[in-house]
Amino acid sequence: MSSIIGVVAPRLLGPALILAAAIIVKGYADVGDGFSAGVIVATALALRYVSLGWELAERSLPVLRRAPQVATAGLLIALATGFAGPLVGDPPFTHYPRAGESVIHIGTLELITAVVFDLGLFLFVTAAFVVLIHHLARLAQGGPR
Amino acid sequence: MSHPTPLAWLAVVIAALAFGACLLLAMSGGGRVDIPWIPSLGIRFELEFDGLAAMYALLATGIGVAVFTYGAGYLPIHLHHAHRPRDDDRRFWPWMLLFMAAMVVLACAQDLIVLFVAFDLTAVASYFLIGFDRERRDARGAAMMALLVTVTTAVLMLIGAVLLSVEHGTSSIPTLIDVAEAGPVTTLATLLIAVAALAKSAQVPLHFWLPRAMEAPTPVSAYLHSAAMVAAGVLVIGRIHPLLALEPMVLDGLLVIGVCSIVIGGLLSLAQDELKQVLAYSTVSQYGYVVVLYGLGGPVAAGAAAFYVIAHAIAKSALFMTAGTVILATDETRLSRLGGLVRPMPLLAAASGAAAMALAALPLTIGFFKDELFFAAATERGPLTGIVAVLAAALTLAYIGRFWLRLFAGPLGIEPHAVPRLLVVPILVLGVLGIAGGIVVEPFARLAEAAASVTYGAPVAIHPAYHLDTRPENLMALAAWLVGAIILVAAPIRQPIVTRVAVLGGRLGPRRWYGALLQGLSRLSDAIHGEEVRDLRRSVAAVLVPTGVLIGIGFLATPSAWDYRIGDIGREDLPVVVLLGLGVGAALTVTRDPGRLRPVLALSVLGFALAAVYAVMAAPDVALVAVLVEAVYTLVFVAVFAVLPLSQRAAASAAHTARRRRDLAAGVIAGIGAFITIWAALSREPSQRGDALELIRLTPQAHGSDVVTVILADFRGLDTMVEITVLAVAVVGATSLLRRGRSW
Amino acid sequence: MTLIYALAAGALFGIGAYLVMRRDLLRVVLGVVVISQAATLTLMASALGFGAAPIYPLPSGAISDPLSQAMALTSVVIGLATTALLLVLVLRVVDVFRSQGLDEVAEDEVAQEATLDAEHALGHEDEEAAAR
Amino acid sequence: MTLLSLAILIPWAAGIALVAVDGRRPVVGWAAVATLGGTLVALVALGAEVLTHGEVVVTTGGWPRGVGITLRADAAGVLFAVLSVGVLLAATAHLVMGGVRERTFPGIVVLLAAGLTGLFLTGDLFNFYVFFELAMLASYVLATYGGSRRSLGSALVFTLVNLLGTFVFLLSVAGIYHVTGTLDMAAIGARMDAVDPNAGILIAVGFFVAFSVKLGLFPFHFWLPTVYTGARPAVAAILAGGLANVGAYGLLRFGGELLPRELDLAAGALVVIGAASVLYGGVLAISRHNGSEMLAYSAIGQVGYVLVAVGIGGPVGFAAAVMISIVNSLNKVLLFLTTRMRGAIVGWAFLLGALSVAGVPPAVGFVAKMELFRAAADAPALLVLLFLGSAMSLLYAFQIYQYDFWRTERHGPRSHRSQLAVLGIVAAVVLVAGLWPEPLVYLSDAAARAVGGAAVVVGDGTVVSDGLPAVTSAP
Repeated sequence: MSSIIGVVAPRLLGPALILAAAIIVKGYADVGDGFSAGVIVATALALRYVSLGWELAERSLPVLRRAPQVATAGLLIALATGFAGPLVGDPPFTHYPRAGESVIHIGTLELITAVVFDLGLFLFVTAAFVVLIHHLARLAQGGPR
Repeated sequence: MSHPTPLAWLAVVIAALAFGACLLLAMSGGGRVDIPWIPSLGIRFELEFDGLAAMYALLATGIGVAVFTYGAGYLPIHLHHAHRPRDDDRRFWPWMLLFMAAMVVLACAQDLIVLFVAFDLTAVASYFLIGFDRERRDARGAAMMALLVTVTTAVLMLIGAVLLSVEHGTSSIPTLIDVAEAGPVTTLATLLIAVAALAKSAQVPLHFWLPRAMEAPTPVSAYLHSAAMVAAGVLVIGRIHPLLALEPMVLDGLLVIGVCSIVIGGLLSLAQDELKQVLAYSTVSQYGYVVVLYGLGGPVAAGAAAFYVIAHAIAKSALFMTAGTVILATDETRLSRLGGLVRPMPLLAAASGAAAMALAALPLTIGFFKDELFFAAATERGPLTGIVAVLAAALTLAYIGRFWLRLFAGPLGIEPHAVPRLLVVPILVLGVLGIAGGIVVEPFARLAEAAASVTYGAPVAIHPAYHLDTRPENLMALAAWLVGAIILVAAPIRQPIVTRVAVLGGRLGPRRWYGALLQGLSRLSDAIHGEEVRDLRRSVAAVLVPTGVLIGIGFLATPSAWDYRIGDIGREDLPVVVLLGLGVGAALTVTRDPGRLRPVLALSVLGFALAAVYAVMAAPDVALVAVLVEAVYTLVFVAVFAVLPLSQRAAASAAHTARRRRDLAAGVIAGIGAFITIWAALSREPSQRGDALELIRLTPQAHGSDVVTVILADFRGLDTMVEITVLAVAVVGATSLLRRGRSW
Repeated sequence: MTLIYALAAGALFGIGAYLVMRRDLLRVVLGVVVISQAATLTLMASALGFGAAPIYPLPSGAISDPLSQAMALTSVVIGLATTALLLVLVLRVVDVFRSQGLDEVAEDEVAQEATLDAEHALGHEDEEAAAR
Repeated sequence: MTLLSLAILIPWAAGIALVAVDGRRPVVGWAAVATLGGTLVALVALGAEVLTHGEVVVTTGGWPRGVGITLRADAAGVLFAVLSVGVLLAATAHLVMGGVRERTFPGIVVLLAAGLTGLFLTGDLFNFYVFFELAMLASYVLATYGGSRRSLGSALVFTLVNLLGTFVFLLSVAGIYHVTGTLDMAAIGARMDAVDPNAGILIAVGFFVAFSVKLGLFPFHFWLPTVYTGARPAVAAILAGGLANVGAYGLLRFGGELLPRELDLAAGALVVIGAASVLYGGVLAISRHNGSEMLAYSAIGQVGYVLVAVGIGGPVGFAAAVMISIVNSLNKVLLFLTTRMRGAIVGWAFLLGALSVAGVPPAVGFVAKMELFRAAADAPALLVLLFLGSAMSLLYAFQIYQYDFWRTERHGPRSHRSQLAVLGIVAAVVLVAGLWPEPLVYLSDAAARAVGGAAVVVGDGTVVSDGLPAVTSAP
């Protein structure tokens, strides 16, 4: 069982990222949002922690170390998207283009600010879970306090 | 050592200025201040320097000048004796001044709320003054008692004031007097105010704080407990007397309480050995006179009451100061050890003799007239009150005679040391004033008349004078002196009786009840607290069970259409039913299984079953997230629980079983409560179409197709933003718990 | 179905409540998870309509209520956040108290309360007595 | 509208930024104080706008009401927001001056402010819930600070009990949504009349329990004494003076605006529970031997008054409830901050607080007591209760004053001058509000009107007032 995880887990990250990208890109059109995308990526990462141990998992992916900053950035991006409206006299959480205005499409990706919001959400959720997993893994696997 | 401090002089100067200002105001016919204070409630800061205000303000400031001067000399010695620094008087003079100011405002207040504020301010100031020797346990206790009794009863005054203002739409006293008519609310309200006033004036049965308050330094007693604090009570009665008079029963009540106070105060005064205690009980008794007079009602009594307050204030503060001087000079507080001081301290003896004579109502003192007016008012009511009045006057003569004679007559008890002149001069001034009032009574009578006119609500005229005839007042005075002299002389018979009364009072008296009440409260508090700490603090059930009970009550007690629906269960619902059953079953195993891993797995069965339910309910978004979240839960719990050892304690004890049963019961109650609430809500359909339809309709305008996603990111994006902030806080909290806030 | 949903949610709430009251702290965390599931289920059940998924193009028949789904989603995430915090808190308590029972924590509390109280009790009671 | 957005955005954005940096650095602490100050300014400006031009309403995304989330600033919401943020500001400043020891404290406290402002300024039920959770989570984290065994243990119970409370709340939210089909508070208020009272009352019980737990009403208070005594003084001040407002506000908002009929039905029960709380808290506070514990029980007793006032209802009752909440907040901040301080002014501050708790002039407490008497003027039994309550509060407050301050001076080095200054400012507010109570009375009245003014509903449940756009059906 654990050997299966050991083999599969490190290889899950790629597909998970692609899945997440798909979920965000198709945006409003179908099931799933930034949150689910984030959790999917985070779960894949969590499996790496389980299989490799926290130290190895982090050494193999140094970018993880940036998780707290990414989380903060994600939150601030989402918040900025939400409160951009009041800057130009619109209510908070006004998304642009506004209701009824036409939208530029790039494939299925619609260029609307809601997507930016979703992206911030995704970044935050992924990173926040990573931080949480990092700490729990250290604790469970006896990392230095 | 005995030089007054600059602060003391400053206080004296301020008092003198205040007295001068009051005198000017009184002579110029008064003045008024009327500014909006709490307009939303129609409360105005309304002060008027009318007759009543003039009298009490002059007393408060005038006696204040004398007492402050005395205190300027007294306090340095007092502090020196207690080995305290001289500048500790900064804890004294500000409070004295605040007290005086509050007293003047109280005298002038024309609004019940303002009256209450000033009334309470005097109580707060008195707390600090009585507890001035705060290193002494008894002084602190006495201060606390005075505060508790007077402030607690003052709450009644506030209640009364509010009741009156709600009933009549105003709290302005003159307006109230105009509009109020007899009625249950008015009676109750005035009664409450009267109780507060009586407690402040140390009337039976709430008198017990006053003798204890003698722990205060003497200037405090001389000021607060003769002319200021205790006078505040009768001042209030005098102020709202027309309202009290609406209901004759209230006046009769005053009469009874006043008589009780006279008798009990008088008898107990005779029983005391400590100088200041004699005077304290005498104050109880003396204010009983005033209360009796207010209880009698009518113009004569109103005049007499006002005059009585003046005469008593002058005499009593002089006597208190005498006691203080004697105590400082001899370091002795007991009458039985003292005596014969007339030779070493002739001036003091003379001055206090004058004051004592005034209090005892002997001719050629202002006191004579107070009793003359008192007798006149009493006989007006009937023979019974007349007899009581004579007995009261006799008692006064007896105890004050005992006090003075024991101090100054007879063989020398203790040789006094020399005292600064400041400790004698103020007494002398007041003694002279007492005699002067006995010769030229006019100014005092006018003052009293003006005050009484306010109390009575119509002009009052009093004519105190010496009449060498056999009018009832004179005969009564003679009788009083005679009886008083007999009581004074018959010490061997008198003393056992009054001692027994005192012992009985100590055993059954209100102070005992008061103490028992406090102790009982304290014990009750400790008992409940112990219970709470032992059993309830950690118990979550303590929240769930009351909730369940409330829901039960709500369920049973509400009028209802009893519209609980079972709902249709079609064939297509079967998967949902099965899945829900599976989930609940899995959850149930969690409760039974003592292990670690299996409960976690059972939990994930529950989670995935519910996710499947959501999928069947056509909620793909929820199902997706539920699956993901469930995966996270399972992962985390497995990882974390695996490294934790099982609880070591064996789980077989009887207490454990009982506990388990209790938890089970609480869980069942919580479950049933939740079930009823949810069922009740789900059984009702909304009265209007839901906003959801509008959300669905507008989704294309938000450039989307999945309504749920659009809601999360657009319509209700704010919710989502808060939600992820919640997650952020949770993560931050976790890092702060695990790594002291280090984020990585 | 109304009754079924209510029964299931009520049962989950009761089970969760029972678990929360257990002395084993880790079971307490599981209890909170169960209760949060009960809440989510209730939110889903409180939907005003059941039918097809609310995704355009809409079918002609009944449509499931999207608002209750959105609420359920939010509450799932919040439940996750609170559970995470609670779990960490429990881990800390287990670490600090060297015990996994709420009882031990409570006993500790009683003992601390007693020492804290003893410091002042005498002086305080004397002070109270003075006021009588 | 901009002010409304700003009031929510300032603490939110700053809070996110602040949790990411090391809060033990003084500059971060001061940034938190500045943020709270800025929020307070925005709120006060918003309040001025509300008082002069009426309530400010904005719907997120500019969608119709019921589709977007309604944010709404009315007198009640802004008043409570100002109060809570003010309390947080004072306590945070106090703590920052003494030196912050936890990295995350400034950020968390600012996020708490964001949660509180949000929940006071929202007009949407579910949005209220999420902001509520934000505030609660921040307070759970706050409660764990200190790191001692005692504070950890108490934080655990605090978290557990309040979690249960919020879940119960959530169940009621679901119930409300099902029976009214909307989450907009004003619309709920209008539509609840058509709902069978039996369902309504059960839902109302859920809300009541959630807010009672927050307030620490008897018998939902068991978590409270340990937490208030275990936490650091500033944190206790934040919990008692800031967070507890949620309970009071919730009772008023939900009772007055959302569920007025249920409030009417349950009025008697509320009064009884409130009375029990007053007596229980009062009795237990007597004979407690340390200041924090006395304050904790006193808090239980004092919130009983809020409930009694809400139970009495009507403009006068609500105004009294608002007033008591305000006064409670001020008292608790003042008194909790004094618990571990030394210096001459500390005794004075405690004295003022004690007078205020006991309802003795010149401290502001007496105004609240007077309002309460006004509300209860028709009910002699309540007057007796209030009398007993205030007698007990005088007793316990002065017992501690006498033991802790009057008997001896506190020994040891004097507290930091700037901390004393914070204390002095709070004390001055308590005193000035007592000497000139008009603003407070006026604001309480305005707030009471705001929560008491539910939409008018005619027979068939059609909304005729409050400007809610008519609900049109889907195509």
